[in-house]
Amino acid sequence: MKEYLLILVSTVLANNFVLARFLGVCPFMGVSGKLEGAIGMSVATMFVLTLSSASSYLVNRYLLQPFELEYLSILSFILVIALTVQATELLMRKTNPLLSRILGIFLPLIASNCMVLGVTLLNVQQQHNLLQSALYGFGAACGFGLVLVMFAAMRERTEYAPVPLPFRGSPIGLITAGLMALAFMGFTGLARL
Amino acid sequence: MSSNREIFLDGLRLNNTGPMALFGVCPLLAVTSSLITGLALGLATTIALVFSNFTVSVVRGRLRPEIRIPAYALIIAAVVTVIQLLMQTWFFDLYQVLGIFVPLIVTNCAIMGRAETFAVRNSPLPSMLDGFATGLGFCLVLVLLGTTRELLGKGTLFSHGELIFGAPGNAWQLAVLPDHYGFSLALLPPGAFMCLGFLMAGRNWLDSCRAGGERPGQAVRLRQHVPLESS
Amino acid sequence: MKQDTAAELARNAGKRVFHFHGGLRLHHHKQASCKVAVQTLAIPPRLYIPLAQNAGPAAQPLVTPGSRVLKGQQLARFDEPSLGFVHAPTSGTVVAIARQPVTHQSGLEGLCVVLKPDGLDRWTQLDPIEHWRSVDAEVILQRLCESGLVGLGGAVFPTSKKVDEARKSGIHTLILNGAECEPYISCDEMLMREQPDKIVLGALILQRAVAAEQVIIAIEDQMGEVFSALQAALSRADCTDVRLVRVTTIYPDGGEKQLIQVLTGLEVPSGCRPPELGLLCHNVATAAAVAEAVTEGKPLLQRIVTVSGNGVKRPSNLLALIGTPISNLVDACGGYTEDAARLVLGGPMMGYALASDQNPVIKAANCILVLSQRDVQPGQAEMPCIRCGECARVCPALLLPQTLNWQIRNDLLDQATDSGLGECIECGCCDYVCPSHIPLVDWFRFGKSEHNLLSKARAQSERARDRFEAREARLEQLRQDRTRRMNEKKQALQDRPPSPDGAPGRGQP
Amino acid sequence: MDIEQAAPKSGAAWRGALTLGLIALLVTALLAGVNQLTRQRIERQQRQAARVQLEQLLPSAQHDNVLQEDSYTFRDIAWFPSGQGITVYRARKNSTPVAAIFRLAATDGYNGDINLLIGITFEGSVTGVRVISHQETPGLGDPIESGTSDWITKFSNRSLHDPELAGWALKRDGGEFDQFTGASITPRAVVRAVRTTLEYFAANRDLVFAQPADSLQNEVTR
Amino acid sequence: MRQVLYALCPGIVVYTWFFGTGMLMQILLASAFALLFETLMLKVRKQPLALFLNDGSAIVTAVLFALCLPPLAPWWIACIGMFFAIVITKHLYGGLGYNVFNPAMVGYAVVLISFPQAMTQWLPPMAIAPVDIGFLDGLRSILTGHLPAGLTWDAVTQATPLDAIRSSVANGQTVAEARHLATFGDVGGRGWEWVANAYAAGGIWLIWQRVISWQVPTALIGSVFLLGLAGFVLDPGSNPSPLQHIFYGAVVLAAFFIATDPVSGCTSPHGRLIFGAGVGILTLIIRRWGAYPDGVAFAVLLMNMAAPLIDRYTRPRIYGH
Ligand SMILES: Cc1cc2nc3c(=O)[nH]c(=O)nc-3n(C[C@@H](O)[C@H](O)[C@H](O)COP(=O)(O)O)c2cc1C
Ligand SMILES: Cc1cc2nc3c(=O)[nH]c(=O)nc-3n(C[C@H](O)[C@H](O)[C@H](O)COP(=O)(O)O)c2cc1C
Ligand SMILES: Cc1cc2nc3c(=O)[nH]c(=O)nc-3n(C[C@H](O)[C@H](O)[C@H](O)COP(=O)(O)O)c2cc1C
Ligand SMILES: Cc1cc2nc3c(=O)[nH]c(=O)nc-3n(C[C@H](O)[C@H](O)[C@H](O)CO)c2cc1C
Ligand code: SF4
Ligand code: SF4
Ligand code: SF4
Ligand code: SF4
Ligand code: FES
Repeated sequence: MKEYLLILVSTVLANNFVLARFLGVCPFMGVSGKLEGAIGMSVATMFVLTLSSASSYLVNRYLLQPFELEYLSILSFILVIALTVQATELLMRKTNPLLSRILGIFLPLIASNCMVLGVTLLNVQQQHNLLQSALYGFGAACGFGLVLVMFAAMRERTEYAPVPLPFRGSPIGLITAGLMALAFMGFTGLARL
Repeated sequence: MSSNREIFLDGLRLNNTGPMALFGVCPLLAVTSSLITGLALGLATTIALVFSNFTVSVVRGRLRPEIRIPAYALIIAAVVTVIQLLMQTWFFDLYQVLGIFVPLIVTNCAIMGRAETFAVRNSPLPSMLDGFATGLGFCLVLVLLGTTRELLGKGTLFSHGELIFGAPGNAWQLAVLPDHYGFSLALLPPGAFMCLGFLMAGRNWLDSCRAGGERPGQAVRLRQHVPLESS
Repeated sequence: MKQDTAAELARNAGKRVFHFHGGLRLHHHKQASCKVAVQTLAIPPRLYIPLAQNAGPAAQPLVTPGSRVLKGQQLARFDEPSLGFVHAPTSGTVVAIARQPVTHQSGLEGLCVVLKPDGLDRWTQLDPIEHWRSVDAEVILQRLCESGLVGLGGAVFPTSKKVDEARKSGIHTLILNGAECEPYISCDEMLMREQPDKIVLGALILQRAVAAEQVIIAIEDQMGEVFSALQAALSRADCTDVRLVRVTTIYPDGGEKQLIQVLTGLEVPSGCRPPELGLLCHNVATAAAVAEAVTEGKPLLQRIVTVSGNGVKRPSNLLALIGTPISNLVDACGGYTEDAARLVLGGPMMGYALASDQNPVIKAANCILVLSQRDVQPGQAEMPCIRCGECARVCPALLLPQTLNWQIRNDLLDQATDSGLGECIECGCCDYVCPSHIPLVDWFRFGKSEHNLLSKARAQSERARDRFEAREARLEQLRQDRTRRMNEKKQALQDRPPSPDGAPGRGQP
Repeated sequence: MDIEQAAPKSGAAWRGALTLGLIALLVTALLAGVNQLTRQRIERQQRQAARVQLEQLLPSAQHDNVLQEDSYTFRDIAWFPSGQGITVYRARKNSTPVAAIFRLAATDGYNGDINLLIGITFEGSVTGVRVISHQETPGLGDPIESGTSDWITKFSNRSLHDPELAGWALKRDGGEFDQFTGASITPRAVVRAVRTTLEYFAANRDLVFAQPADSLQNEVTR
Repeated sequence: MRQVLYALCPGIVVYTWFFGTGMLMQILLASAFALLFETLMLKVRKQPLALFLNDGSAIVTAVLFALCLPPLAPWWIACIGMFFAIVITKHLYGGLGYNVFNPAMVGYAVVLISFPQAMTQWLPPMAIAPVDIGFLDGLRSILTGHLPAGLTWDAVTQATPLDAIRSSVANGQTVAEARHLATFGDVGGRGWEWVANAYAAGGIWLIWQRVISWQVPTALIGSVFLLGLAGFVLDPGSNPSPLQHIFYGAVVLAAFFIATDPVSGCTSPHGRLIFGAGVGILTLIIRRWGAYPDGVAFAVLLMNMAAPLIDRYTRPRIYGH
C-alpha cells in the first residue's frame, strides 16, 4: 500500500514530471494559454498515460522480455502509444461524444510529447509491475495536470502585466516555470515519507 | 529549390528548430547541467536528424499520404535505436548520464517537424544538409545553455570531458571561477528554466534591436497604468 | 432564525434591520450646511433652462425668443409624452434658445432656453387637485407627468413613468428614501426638518397612486432632529400605515438597492427592479414635489441645493430656481475661500467635477461641493493595484473592483461585464479606500460606456449582417422564382400545342 | 502524430498496411542486425562498469573470481531493521575467502537512502567505503562523496578494534569521525552503517562465505 | 507599506535583544541591495524613480528577507537573494503589484537551496551562547564570510529548534527528549518565542489598521494548530505539540507579514481563507516529511502558484445574482 502511495506522491509532487524531471515541457508551455484548454489537456493526458503505461508494460513483459527483444522497445512503445491514442479517441467517440469533442483536439498533441514515451521507458527502467506502471502513468499525468492548470491561471495574470518587452511570452513563461520548480523543491524528501 | 548555403543557414537559424518556438524543450533542460552533456545530446540529435531526414527523403515518393506519418515514426525510432545501441557500445558512461533522453530524441518534436516539413519535399542530399544544420542549431542552444549553467553553477567549463573524449577529456576541465565558488541553483531545475528564459529574452532583445524597435504584435498595451507610461 | 420567504420578507420591510455588504462609515460633514435654515435665493438676472434633462433627447420648444412667459408656463414639450414638459421657473422674457454649457458629466453643450426674469414672479394659471383622495390614480399620474416631475434622488427618472410601471406590478410597500448618505449633502435633511408635512402628504399621495398597503420613511440614525420633525408630522397627519425607520449610518445606505436590503434583507435580483418585489422607492424630495404638484398644481421649478465644502465661505442650503447659474449660489454663500480648488456637482463620493460655475442648476443638482486645495491633495499619485482587496471589502455590489479595473484597462470589456461591471452602482466606496489611489469609478464609468458602444456597434453589425443575409436570401429567392417560372413557362409552352395566334414567345422575359 | 486521415478505400488500406508492415519488418531486421553486432560489447560494458565500482574497493589482483557472480542478497531485520535487501559480493583467491563487499542502504540519512558499498577483508578491516547514490543536500551532505571530499576514505583500514566500538561515532557524539559543518545527520548515518556492517560481518563471517550464490547476477548500479 | 515596517519593529527589537546585532546588519545590507536593484530596474524600465522608491515595498521585501537569514550570513547571500527577489520575481513581471510570487520568499528559497551551509548557521540566543560575537567581529564575518581567527562555525552556531527536533527524531529520540536542549524555551525556541510574540503584536496592530485582513493569519495559524494537534495526538513521540509548531520557525512571521502579501496572495475573502490554510497545511507537511526543517517559505510559494486559480473559483457572488 505504502509503496503505491509513494509512487503517487513522488510523481505528483516530489519528482513532478514537468518541474523536476523535464518531461512534457512542450505541452506545458504550449497549452497553458487558457485555463479551459489546460484542464482539457490534463484530463486527456490522464486517460492516455494510464492506458499507455499499462499496455506498454504488457508489451514489454510478455513480448519483448521473453524473446529478448528489448532493443525494439522504442519502436514498440511508439506504436503502443499511437494505438492507445487512437483507441482512446475511438472509444470516446463511441461512448461519450461530448467528452470526445472537448478532449479530441488534445489527443494528437499528447502522442507527440515526450512525457508519454518517457513514462513507459522509466517504467521499464524502474522495473514496475502492472499496477505500479499504471499508477506511475496516472501520477505523472496528475502531476502534469496540477502544474499545468496552476500555470495557466498564473499566465492569465502575467498576460496583462507590463512585463518588459523582451520577456513577453515564452521567456516570462519559462521564468514562471522556474519559480514553480523552485517552489516544488519544497517537496524534496517527500517521496520517502 | 534553394541553394545549399541557404538551406544550411536556414536550418542553423535558431527559430527554425524547436527550442525557440518551444519544441524539444525537455532534453534542452534536462541535459544541460554541463556543457559536455549538452554537447553530447546535441551531437546525437544531429546524427539522428541527418539520418532520419535522409531516410525519409529516400522513401518519401513511395508512400501513401495516410501511412506517411506512422512510417516516419518507425524510421525515426529505428534511427534513434541504432544511435542508442551504438552509444551504449562506445560511450557507455555517457549513455548512463543522458539516460532516457537518448531514446527521447524520437519524440523530440524537432525531428518530426523537420521530417514532415523539409525531408518530404526535398531530395536526400539537401535533406541531410538540412538535418545537419538544424541539429547544429539545436546543438548550439544546448551548448549555450550548458555553458551558462555550468559556469553559473560550478564555475567550470568542460567538466566530465571524459564522457565524450575518453580519458584525456578528464584533464580538460577549466576552472573559470575560484574553486570554492558554487551556485547550485543553476544546476537544478529552477535554474534550467530560468536560464532558458533569459536566453530567449536575450534573443528577443537582439531581434528587436536588429529590427530597430518593437516587434509587431508586442506593442505596449494601451491604457496601462498611467504613471508607468506617461513618464 | 426562521426561514422567511422572499415575499414575506418584502412585506415585513422595516420591521427588522439588516445589513448590506461593504459600505463605509464616513464622517458626514453635514453640520456646516445645516446651521442655518434654507434660504430662498433671489431671482438671478438670467436663467438657463436646459431642454434635455440628462443625456436623453431634447424637448421641442413651445416658445420663441421674445416670448413673454409666466411662472410655471410650459416652455417645451418632450416628444415622448411620458416625459412631460419643461416649465418656466419664473415669469419673464425668453431671450434666446441656444446651445449653452450644460451641467453634465460630459461637460458638453446642450440646448437651453435663456430666460430674462421680470422680477414679478407671476404664476400662470394653477390647477390644484384638491380631492386627490377620491380622484382616479390616472389623474394623479397625469398631473405628475405634466408637472415635469423627476426623481430627485439622483437618477432624475420621470416619476410618472416610474410610478405607472410600479403600479402595474402591484406595490405593497412604498419606501421614502431620506437616508441622504453622502457626506456634505444636507438638502433632504433640511427639507425633512422644515417641511415634514409636505413629505408626509406626498407620501400619502404616492401611496394612493400605487395603492400601497404601507409606507416606510427611512432616515439615518444620526438625524435626530429629522426624526422628531417627521414623527410630529406623522402624528399630525394621523396616518397609521406610515412608519418611520432609522437605519444605521453606513454609506451608501441611501442607494435604492442597499436601502431595500437594509429594510427587507432582500437583494433586488439582477435585471429586476424593486417593483417586482412589490416595493417602490422614492426620494423624500420627490415626495414633497409630488405634494406640491398635486395639491397646489405647481410644476417642479426649484429645488433645495446644498452648497458646502471647505472652498466656500458660508456653507448653507439654498432654495434655487432650475436654471440659476451656480455662481449665484456660491455668491449667496459668501463666495469662494482663498484656496477653493475644484467645483463638484453632487457629493464627494458620487459627484463629478464641473468645468465652470456658469453651469445652471438642474433638477439633479442636490449639492454644489467646493473643494479646497487641501481636499484635492495633489501629492497622491496613482500607483499600481497591489491587490489588497480593500475595494472588494467595501463594495456594496459585492464586486471585485480590482479585477474589473484590470479587465477594463486591458480592453476585456466582455469579461468585465461578466464580472459584474453592470451591477456597479458607482458609489465610489472602492475609490475611497484604494491605497493606490486608483480612480476606479472613472474606469468603471468609462468601461460601461465603452461596453455600451461596443454592444451597439455589435448590434449594428449584426443587424447589417442580418439585413445583408436577408437581402441575399431575397435575391436568391427572386432568382429561383424567376428560373422556376421560366422553366414552368417553357414546360407549359412545350406541352401546349402551338396556339393559333402563333405568339409563343410572348411573356418571356 | 495525427494518424487519423480520411479513410482510404479498402484496397488502398491493405496496400498501406502492407507497406507499413514491410517498413516495420525492414526496420526490425536492421535493428536486429545492429543489436547482434553490439550486444556482446554492451554486455561487457555493463559488467565492466559494475566491476570498476567494486574494484575501487578491492583491486582485481587480489581475487580470481568474478564478484558479481559470487554474490547473494539477504535481509536480516535483527541487524538491519529497515528490512531492505543487502547484497554481498565475495572475493576469493584460489577458493579461499579474501574479502566481502556489502552493498546496502543507510536509511537514516537526512533525505532518503544513502546507498553504500562497504568492503571488508576476511580479517575484518575495512578496505574502503563508497557512496553509490544519495539524495543528501548538495553543499551540506555531499562531502560523503569521494569526489567532493576525502572524508569517506577515512574508513579505510579501520576495524572494530581501531577504534574501539565507542569510537565508531562522530566526534560530536564522542567518537573519532568528523562531522561536517552544518550537517551531522548524514555522516552519522554513514558511520553507523559501516559500524553495523562490521559488527554483522564479525558475527556472521562464516555464514557470509558459505552462502550459495544467487542465480541472478547482481549489478552494482542502481 | 510604511505601516508594515512599523509593525515589524517590535519583532526586530526583540530579535536584536536575544540574538545580537547581526540581524540589524542583515536588514541594512538587504535594504541597500534591494534599493540598488530597484533603482536599476526602474531606470532600465523607464519608470518614475521617486514615486516607486518612496513606496517602500522594496524595503519591506528586504526586511522580510533579512529576517529569514542567519544573522552572520555572508553579504553575498543578501545580494543574490535580493537579485532574485527584486529583479526576477518583481520587475520581470512588471514591477510593483504584478508579481505572481512573493519576492522575499523567492529570494530566501533561492539562497537556502544554493547555500544550505551558510543558511543553516544559526546563532543561539546570547544568553546561552558559548562565545559572544561582538558587533565588529560580526560585521567582519558578514563581509568576509569567515569567522574571526580561532573560532569555527561549529563552535559558534547551534541547530535551531526545528533542526534539533529533526535530528533527534532521525536519531530515534522523541521530541520530548529533544526539548531538554538549551535552545528550547517554554513553548517555542528560547528567544524565538518572544520574537514570535512581538511579530504577532505588530501583526495584530496591522489588522487593526486594516492593512492586512484577518483571514490569512487566522486560517494559517488555525490550520497549523489543528493539523499539529492531530499529529500530536496520533504520534506524540515524533511530533511537537501544536503550540510548539506555531512558535517554532517562521509561522507567526508568515501568518502576519508574509502570507498576507496582497500582491502574490489571494484577493477574495474566501480565497484568503483557503490561502492561509493551504500555507499552514503545506508547512506542516514539509516539516514532517520534507527535507527542509521549516517549510514556510516553500508553502507560501506553492500557494502563490495556486492563488490565481483559487481567486478564480472563489469570486464572491455578485449582488443580485
Ligand atoms: C536546507 C537544509 C538542508 C539540509 N541538508 C542536510 C544534509 O544533507 N545532511 C545533514 O546531515 N543535515 C542537513 N541539514 C540539517 C542540518 O543543518 C542539521 O541542522 C544538522 O545536520 C544537525 O545539526 P548539527 O550538525 O548541529 O547536529 C539540512 C538543513 C537544511 C536547512
Ligand atoms: C435606463 C433606465 C431605465 C429605467 N427604466 C425604468 C422603468 O422602466 N420603470 C421603473 O419603474 N424604473 C425605471 N428606472 C428607474 C430605476 O429602476 C430605478 O428606480 C432608478 O434608476 C433608481 O436609480 P438610482 O438608484 O440611481 O436613483 C430606470 C432607470 C434607468 C437608468
Ligand atoms: C450609491 C448610491 C447612493 C444613493 N443615495 C441616495 C440617498 O442617500 N438618498 C436618496 O434619496 N437617493 C439615493 N440614491 C438614489 C436611490 O438609489 C434612488 O434612485 C432614489 O432613492 C429613487 O428615488 P427618486 O426616484 O425619487 O429619485 C443613491 C443611489 C446610489 C447609487
Ligand atoms: C501586508 C503586506 C505584506 C507584505 N509582505 C511581503 C512579503 O512577504 N514579501 C515581499 O516581498 N513583499 C511583501 N510586501 C511588500 C509588497 O507587497 C511586495 O514587495 C510586492 O509583492 C511587490 O510587488 C508586503 C506588503 C504588505 C502591505
Ligand atoms: S446623491 Fe448622495 S447624498 Fe444625495 S441622496 Fe444620493 S447618496 Fe445620498
Ligand atoms: S463604485 Fe462600483 S465597484 Fe466601486 S464599490 Fe461602488 S459598486 Fe462597488
Ligand atoms: S483597493 Fe486599490 S489597490 Fe487595493 S485591490 Fe482595490 S484597486 Fe487594488
Ligand atoms: S451607465 Fe455609466 S456611462 Fe452610462 S450613463 Fe450611466 S454613468 Fe454614464
Ligand atoms: S521535448 Fe518534451 S514535450 Fe517536447
